[in-house]
Amino acid sequence: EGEKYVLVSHAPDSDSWWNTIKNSIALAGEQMDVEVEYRNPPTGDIADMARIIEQVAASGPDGIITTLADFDVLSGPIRSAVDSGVDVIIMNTGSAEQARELGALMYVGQPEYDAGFAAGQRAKDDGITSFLCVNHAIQQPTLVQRCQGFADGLGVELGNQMLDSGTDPAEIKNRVMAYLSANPDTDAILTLGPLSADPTLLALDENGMAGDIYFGTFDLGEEIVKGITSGVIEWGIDQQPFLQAYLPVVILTNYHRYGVLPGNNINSGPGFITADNLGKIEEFAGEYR
Amino acid sequence: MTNAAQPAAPDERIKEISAFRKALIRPELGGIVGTIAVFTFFGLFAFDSGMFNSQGIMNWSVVSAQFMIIAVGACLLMIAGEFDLSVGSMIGFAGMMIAIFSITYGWPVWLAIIVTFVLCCSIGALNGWIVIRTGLPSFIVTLAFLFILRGFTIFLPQVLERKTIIGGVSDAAEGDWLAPIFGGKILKGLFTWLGDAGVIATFDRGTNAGQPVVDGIPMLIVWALGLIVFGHVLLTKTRFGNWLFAAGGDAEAARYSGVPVNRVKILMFMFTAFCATVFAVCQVMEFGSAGADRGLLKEFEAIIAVVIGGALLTGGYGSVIGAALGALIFGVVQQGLFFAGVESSLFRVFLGVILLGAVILNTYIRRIITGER
Amino acid sequence: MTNAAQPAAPDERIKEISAFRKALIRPELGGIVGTIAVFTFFGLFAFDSGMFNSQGIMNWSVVSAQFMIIAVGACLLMIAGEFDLSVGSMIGFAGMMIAIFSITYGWPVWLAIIVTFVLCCSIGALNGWIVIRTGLPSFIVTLAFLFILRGFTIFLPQVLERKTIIGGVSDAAEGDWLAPIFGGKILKGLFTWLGDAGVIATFDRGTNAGQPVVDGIPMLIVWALGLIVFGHVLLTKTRFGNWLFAAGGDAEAARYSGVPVNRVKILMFMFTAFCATVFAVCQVMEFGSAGADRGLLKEFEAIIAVVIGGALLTGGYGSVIGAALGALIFGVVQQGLFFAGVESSLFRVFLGVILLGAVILNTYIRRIITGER
Amino acid sequence: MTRDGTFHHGDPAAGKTPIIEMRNIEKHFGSVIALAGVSFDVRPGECHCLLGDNGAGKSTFIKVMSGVHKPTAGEIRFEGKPMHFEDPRDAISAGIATVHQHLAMIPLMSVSRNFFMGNEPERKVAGIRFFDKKRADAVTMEEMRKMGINLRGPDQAVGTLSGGERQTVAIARAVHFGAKILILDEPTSALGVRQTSNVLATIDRVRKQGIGVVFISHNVRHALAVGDRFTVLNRGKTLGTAERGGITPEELQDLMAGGQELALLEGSLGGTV
Amino acid sequence: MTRDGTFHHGDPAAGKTPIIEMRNIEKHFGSVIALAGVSFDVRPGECHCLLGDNGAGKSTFIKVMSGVHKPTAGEIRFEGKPMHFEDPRDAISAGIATVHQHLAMIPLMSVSRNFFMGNEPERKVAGIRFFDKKRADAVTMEEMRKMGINLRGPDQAVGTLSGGERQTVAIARAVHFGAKILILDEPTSALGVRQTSNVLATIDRVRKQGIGVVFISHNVRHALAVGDRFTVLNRGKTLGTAERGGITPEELQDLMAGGQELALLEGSLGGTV
Ligand SMILES: Nc1ncnc2c1ncn2[C@@H]1O[C@H](COP(=O)(O)OP(=O)(O)OP(=O)(O)O)[C@@H](O)[C@H]1O
Ligand SMILES: Nc1ncnc2c1ncn2[C@@H]1O[C@H](COP(=O)(O)OP(=O)(O)OP(=O)(O)O)[C@@H](O)[C@H]1O
Ligand SMILES: [Mg+2]
Ligand SMILES: [Mg+2]
Repeated sequence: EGEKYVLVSHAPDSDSWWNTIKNSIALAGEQMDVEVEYRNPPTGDIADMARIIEQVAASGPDGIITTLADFDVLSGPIRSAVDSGVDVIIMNTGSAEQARELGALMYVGQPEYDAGFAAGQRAKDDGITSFLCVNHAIQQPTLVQRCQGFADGLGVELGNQMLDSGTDPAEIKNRVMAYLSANPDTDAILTLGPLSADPTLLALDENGMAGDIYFGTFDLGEEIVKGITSGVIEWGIDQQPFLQAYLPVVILTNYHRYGVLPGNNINSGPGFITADNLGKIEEFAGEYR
Repeated sequence: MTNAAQPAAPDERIKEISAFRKALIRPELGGIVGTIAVFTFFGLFAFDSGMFNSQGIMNWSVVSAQFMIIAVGACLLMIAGEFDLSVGSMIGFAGMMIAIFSITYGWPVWLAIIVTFVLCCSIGALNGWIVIRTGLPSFIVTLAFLFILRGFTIFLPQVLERKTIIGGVSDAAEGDWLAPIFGGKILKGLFTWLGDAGVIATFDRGTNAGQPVVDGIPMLIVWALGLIVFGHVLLTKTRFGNWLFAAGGDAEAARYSGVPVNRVKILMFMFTAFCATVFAVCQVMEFGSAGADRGLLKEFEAIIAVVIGGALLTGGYGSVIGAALGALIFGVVQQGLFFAGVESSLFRVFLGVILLGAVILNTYIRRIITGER
Repeated sequence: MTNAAQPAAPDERIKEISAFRKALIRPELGGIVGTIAVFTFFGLFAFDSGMFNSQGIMNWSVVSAQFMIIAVGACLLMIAGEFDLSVGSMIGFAGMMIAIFSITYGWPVWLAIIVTFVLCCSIGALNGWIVIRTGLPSFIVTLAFLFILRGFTIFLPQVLERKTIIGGVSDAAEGDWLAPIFGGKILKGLFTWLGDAGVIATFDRGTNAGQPVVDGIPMLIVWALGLIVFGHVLLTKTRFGNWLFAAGGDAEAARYSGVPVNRVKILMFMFTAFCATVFAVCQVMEFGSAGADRGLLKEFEAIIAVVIGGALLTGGYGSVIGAALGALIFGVVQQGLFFAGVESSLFRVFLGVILLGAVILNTYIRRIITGER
Repeated sequence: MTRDGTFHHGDPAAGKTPIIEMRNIEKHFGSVIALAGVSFDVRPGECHCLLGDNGAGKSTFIKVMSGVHKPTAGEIRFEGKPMHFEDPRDAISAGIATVHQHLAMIPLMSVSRNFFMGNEPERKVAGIRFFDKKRADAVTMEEMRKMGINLRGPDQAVGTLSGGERQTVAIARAVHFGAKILILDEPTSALGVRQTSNVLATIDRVRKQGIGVVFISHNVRHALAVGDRFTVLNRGKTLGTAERGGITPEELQDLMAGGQELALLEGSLGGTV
Repeated sequence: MTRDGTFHHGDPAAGKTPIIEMRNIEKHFGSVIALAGVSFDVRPGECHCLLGDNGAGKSTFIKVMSGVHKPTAGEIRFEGKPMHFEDPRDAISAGIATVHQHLAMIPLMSVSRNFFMGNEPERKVAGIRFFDKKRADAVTMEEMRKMGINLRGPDQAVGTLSGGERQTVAIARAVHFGAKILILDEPTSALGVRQTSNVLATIDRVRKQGIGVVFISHNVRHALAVGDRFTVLNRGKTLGTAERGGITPEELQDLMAGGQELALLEGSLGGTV
């Protein structure tokens, strides 16, 4: 009773997608009656994240749930956490192999590059040959991997099809519009989360390309769900962040209390959400979905 | 002796300066030259990219107008000898407060907007008060508020709504009397007419087919122009404007001459906060949502625009028109790079180079024309 | 007349100041008081959180050492009257260049490190040269380089390797003679002995089972201490140190007295770049990879540490020891907030409040003790 | 050196009640005691000279008078009533105009903006009050011409004037606005021969209008040329006040030097420096 | 007023070759012509006074001499050889020490650090050269005592000194390092009686050591007390050089005022201001 688990992510604190993680870990903490904490490097600097993991290990929790945004940087701190007796579960980014290599209990999540690659293949099947990837945090490796994966899935060069959009919605909107009017033969748009998807929706609305251009996005949010419903967005890639945070807490608690542990890694995604399989998603988008 | 007056004699020690050159000696000059240079450049290299059709013009106008709104505040504050690094966080904070008041607490939108204005201006005043009372540099004080306000912007929605983006403000603002003043468009009729008349293009596909591609002037632009006119008149045509120059030029000397320096500076911190709030309200009304990451790095963009516009970072010199031109240059360059199809990851490199180029050009032109060197 | 000397008489117009109070009048004072305050605070509120076990101590020591490395550079530059906003981008850029040289181009790691040092110091010199030549404020010039360097840090790996993280430097550095000077650890024997003696905890499972949780002092800390000693001696014990104070106190007056102000300033820009590169190399060697996101906002953290440490933002006053204490305070507070279990989204709020508190405390203590007010 | 000038030196000031009276003013800066009890008054129409060595506390004293510093102890009576100046604005609106020793002008601002700083003339247009630039420019040009300085234009930045010209602008401004008391802190120290005689003439003219002038100087000759009374400060204390005619230049100079022996050069300077 | 002092004024300087010779120096700042062809020389052991009204160009001229400004036209010969000063460091190492009118000291730095700024004494420890603080402190205290100023300690910040005390530090510094030529730009304008006589005595002492002194002043009396030759600048041009004894104070003052009519006050000031 009262075990302490800490979740460490690589996201800067402005990234709204991680909100779902915070909510679900809190929910899991409440349900399992354990103490949970969420930690992240304020600017998204992964080297700072390594320090946070070291710090968490020093504070002696029962378990650490962490993303593995850069194996080189994080493997050291995670390994010494494991060695000093803290159980670790890798979530979100990373892979099953890497988790095993570090001595983590398991991996829950969806590798970013692979998800991008799958989306690219899907788009290729839909006849897409060129695209615009709206990247709102270009300095973050995981987001670049999504664009890169998508390009590789399509079988085209990424080149300058990735747009450094910044985080200001008006600028995102206007840059997307500028890009599209300068490159009118763009087939598809890929956004990497609600942050870039919401203004992009408005941009398409304004230049009249809404519903006309092939639009896919990572992750969910209120506006994205509306977009999918109205048919502007073709699909959203859902990696079900809820599970990525909720399951590790539940698994760790039960492991510590009763010694039970699932034998396999868990893939929480990728799942393609389309207008056909919305449902509950609408209700909880941005909160638990 | 009651009269020591001597007739004014022409000074043989001054070389002649032509009237034209004299007319050019003004802080706006660099901005004017820069504007011409930028438009020439993109006119040559991105003319057929759509940058100068009606939609393209609207595109960079909106971005520039955003910069202008915060640049006016930053400019007056900088002339008064201080600066404010919390502008960006203030934008995020103000937007979030409107969303929280109107969505979480369900207040009518007009009330949410007014309360937010009062709140943010108070925070601006607090900023100024701390700077005045402690004598600390405004860099440090407002840096602290950069963190504090951003922290609250992340923390509050998280606690209250369990999200970091609060949406639905558009729906709540439906029928509100104050919201359209920030989020609406004007001259819609004119643009529809222009579209029908074929002067501006109309959409030929999608949901808006047949409507003009530009359907009105966003209030954002109106606010930008309004603030520029207000700031310009305040600075150059009123007693208060003289106090601004004096407070920034030499606060001690101004104080000794009876200028209420403290009041002037605090008011300018409040005005900067006001401008940031205008920015935030326009944004929230246009996009219908507030996010914890809004306004990141905006403080730098404001300072850049002001400096490109010819103001001195150390205070006491500058012009609102210059700052507005600086904002225009900055906006046009930023959007123009996309129209011109510059490799996206090189974007920041270009931005830095152009910033540096603009400021150096500015300084040199001023020196050449004033004959300083 | 050859001798106008008069015997030194005690001045009746000076009230007595105790020798103790006199000894306290030094720029480090605020830093010393702050350090005591911070340790007292966390000693009371986070003592049993693991913050003061060997692993915890190492944790905040390493973070503080990081801050110290860049704070020393920023401190000397600030005393010389300039500042550098490109430190953070320089860290990212330097790390990326090492990775590119050693991985993409396959150079030996020592060569990559040396070339990177040369490259970064040249960029620092360029920064300084532009500031000196154009007379622009360093705020603007280095802001431009903030964008430019970050842009290259994103662009280069993107073009060369199609990723924004380049890994594998650890493997490449295996057996290199220069790499351990940045990424290694010293006193390993001592710590093994301490672990065996049970003074510090040991790992209880895994490949390292039985070894001490802290197995040596990272070179990062050694570099930090080395740079502090170097900076302190340079500033207070050499002719060059006097020139630093002079250049920052009043560049014109210094120049008139024959101080080579331009050279001093450019050298300090280079030293700041050197410190940023040390930071980057230590980081790359420790973690084995370089990413485009490294060093974000580090320029502010450096400036904050220096200002907490009692230096004047306007130049001419400050101390390296103070800056180091400022870095220690900043590091302990940042990590301590985690140990104390502060809600993560409130982290920035605390950071801002503590920054403001520290600086105000600092100023007031100085005033009280010097009797300025 | 003549000891009595060609001026009519107003009525002997003794008969009039002082405009301002300062009693036992003390001012401490932390551990430094800058003023240790100084009493001083100014009567209408007189020029009261404040003399003293470097660091005697002259500037500190007149800063107390002009509201820049609050006295640590002591009493200020203005026109008979006790008075507390919270800041320079209060003193200015009470009618005390000051030209400070160093902080006179703002270099980046134009002459006319500097001239009217804190006292800008206004003009109503549609109910809104605007800065009346036209009037400000005209007045500035006129006043500067009176002081013998030909500006290139009212828009010329003060930073482009020479030190002496700046000092003259500051004095012209104070004279223009000086209501009851005009304080000049070493106005002539940076001035050339011509400007100096202009300033001294201006002091005389102002005094004749019934304004009380406080004139600080190191130069005994300047002081004696226009002063009606002379107060000497030494190390924060007053050594007493002398009436015009009641003291010789040599005595005055000895007082200023605090009675200490001067360097041997003295002889060659003919007694007064 | 005595026209001839009690000093021995060195040999008549005419016989010696000048240390520095400036010929037809011109200096333009943008559209302002500050110097329009000035010639000037300094011989060893003489005090050459440079006089002139505000804005005459005195400071600009000596800035050219001390390497701060490069002349727009004209020739500088130092000890017979043509010389180009790239910056003040060159001039200082050639042996020209200057006390500038305004920018003398750095307020935040201690007196002894200011005193040795740019000329720090060094001491080798283990092959590394360190700033010899002990010597710097001792020398500073000694030199300041010689000038009649008692410091609280060598670590006292210059910002806590009064204006006159600062000026004295600057002069003491220049005297201490002045190798061949010592330039003083209005050193006495902010000084009280005692400090002034100290400075004048110092000039005399320095001159006796064979150093050439350039002394700028507005004060005819100060100039006449120590000067051997007098050059008057007016509006960027020189009005000629007079030898000691070849000119009366009244003539000198007329020259300085540029021959223009002085304000009426003149009479009361006994001819010299
Ligand atoms: N703000 C201050 N803080 C500390 N000490 C001060 C301050 N202002 C003045 N002093 C000290 O008070 C004393 C008197 O200074 P003040 O400027 O009044 O002299 P003064 O008579 O005007 O001299 P001068 O003729 O050189 O202008 C000096 O010792 C000075 O150092
Ligand atoms: N850097 C500069 N830029 C432009 N004009 C200058 C500059 N320096 C000096 N001047 C001008 O040159 C002229 C001579 O100035 P200078 O300072 O040499 O006079 P001065 O004889 O020293 O006067 P003062 O007795 O008031 O000190 C003045 O008109 C001044 O405005
Ligand atoms: Mg004074
Ligand atoms: Mg001068």
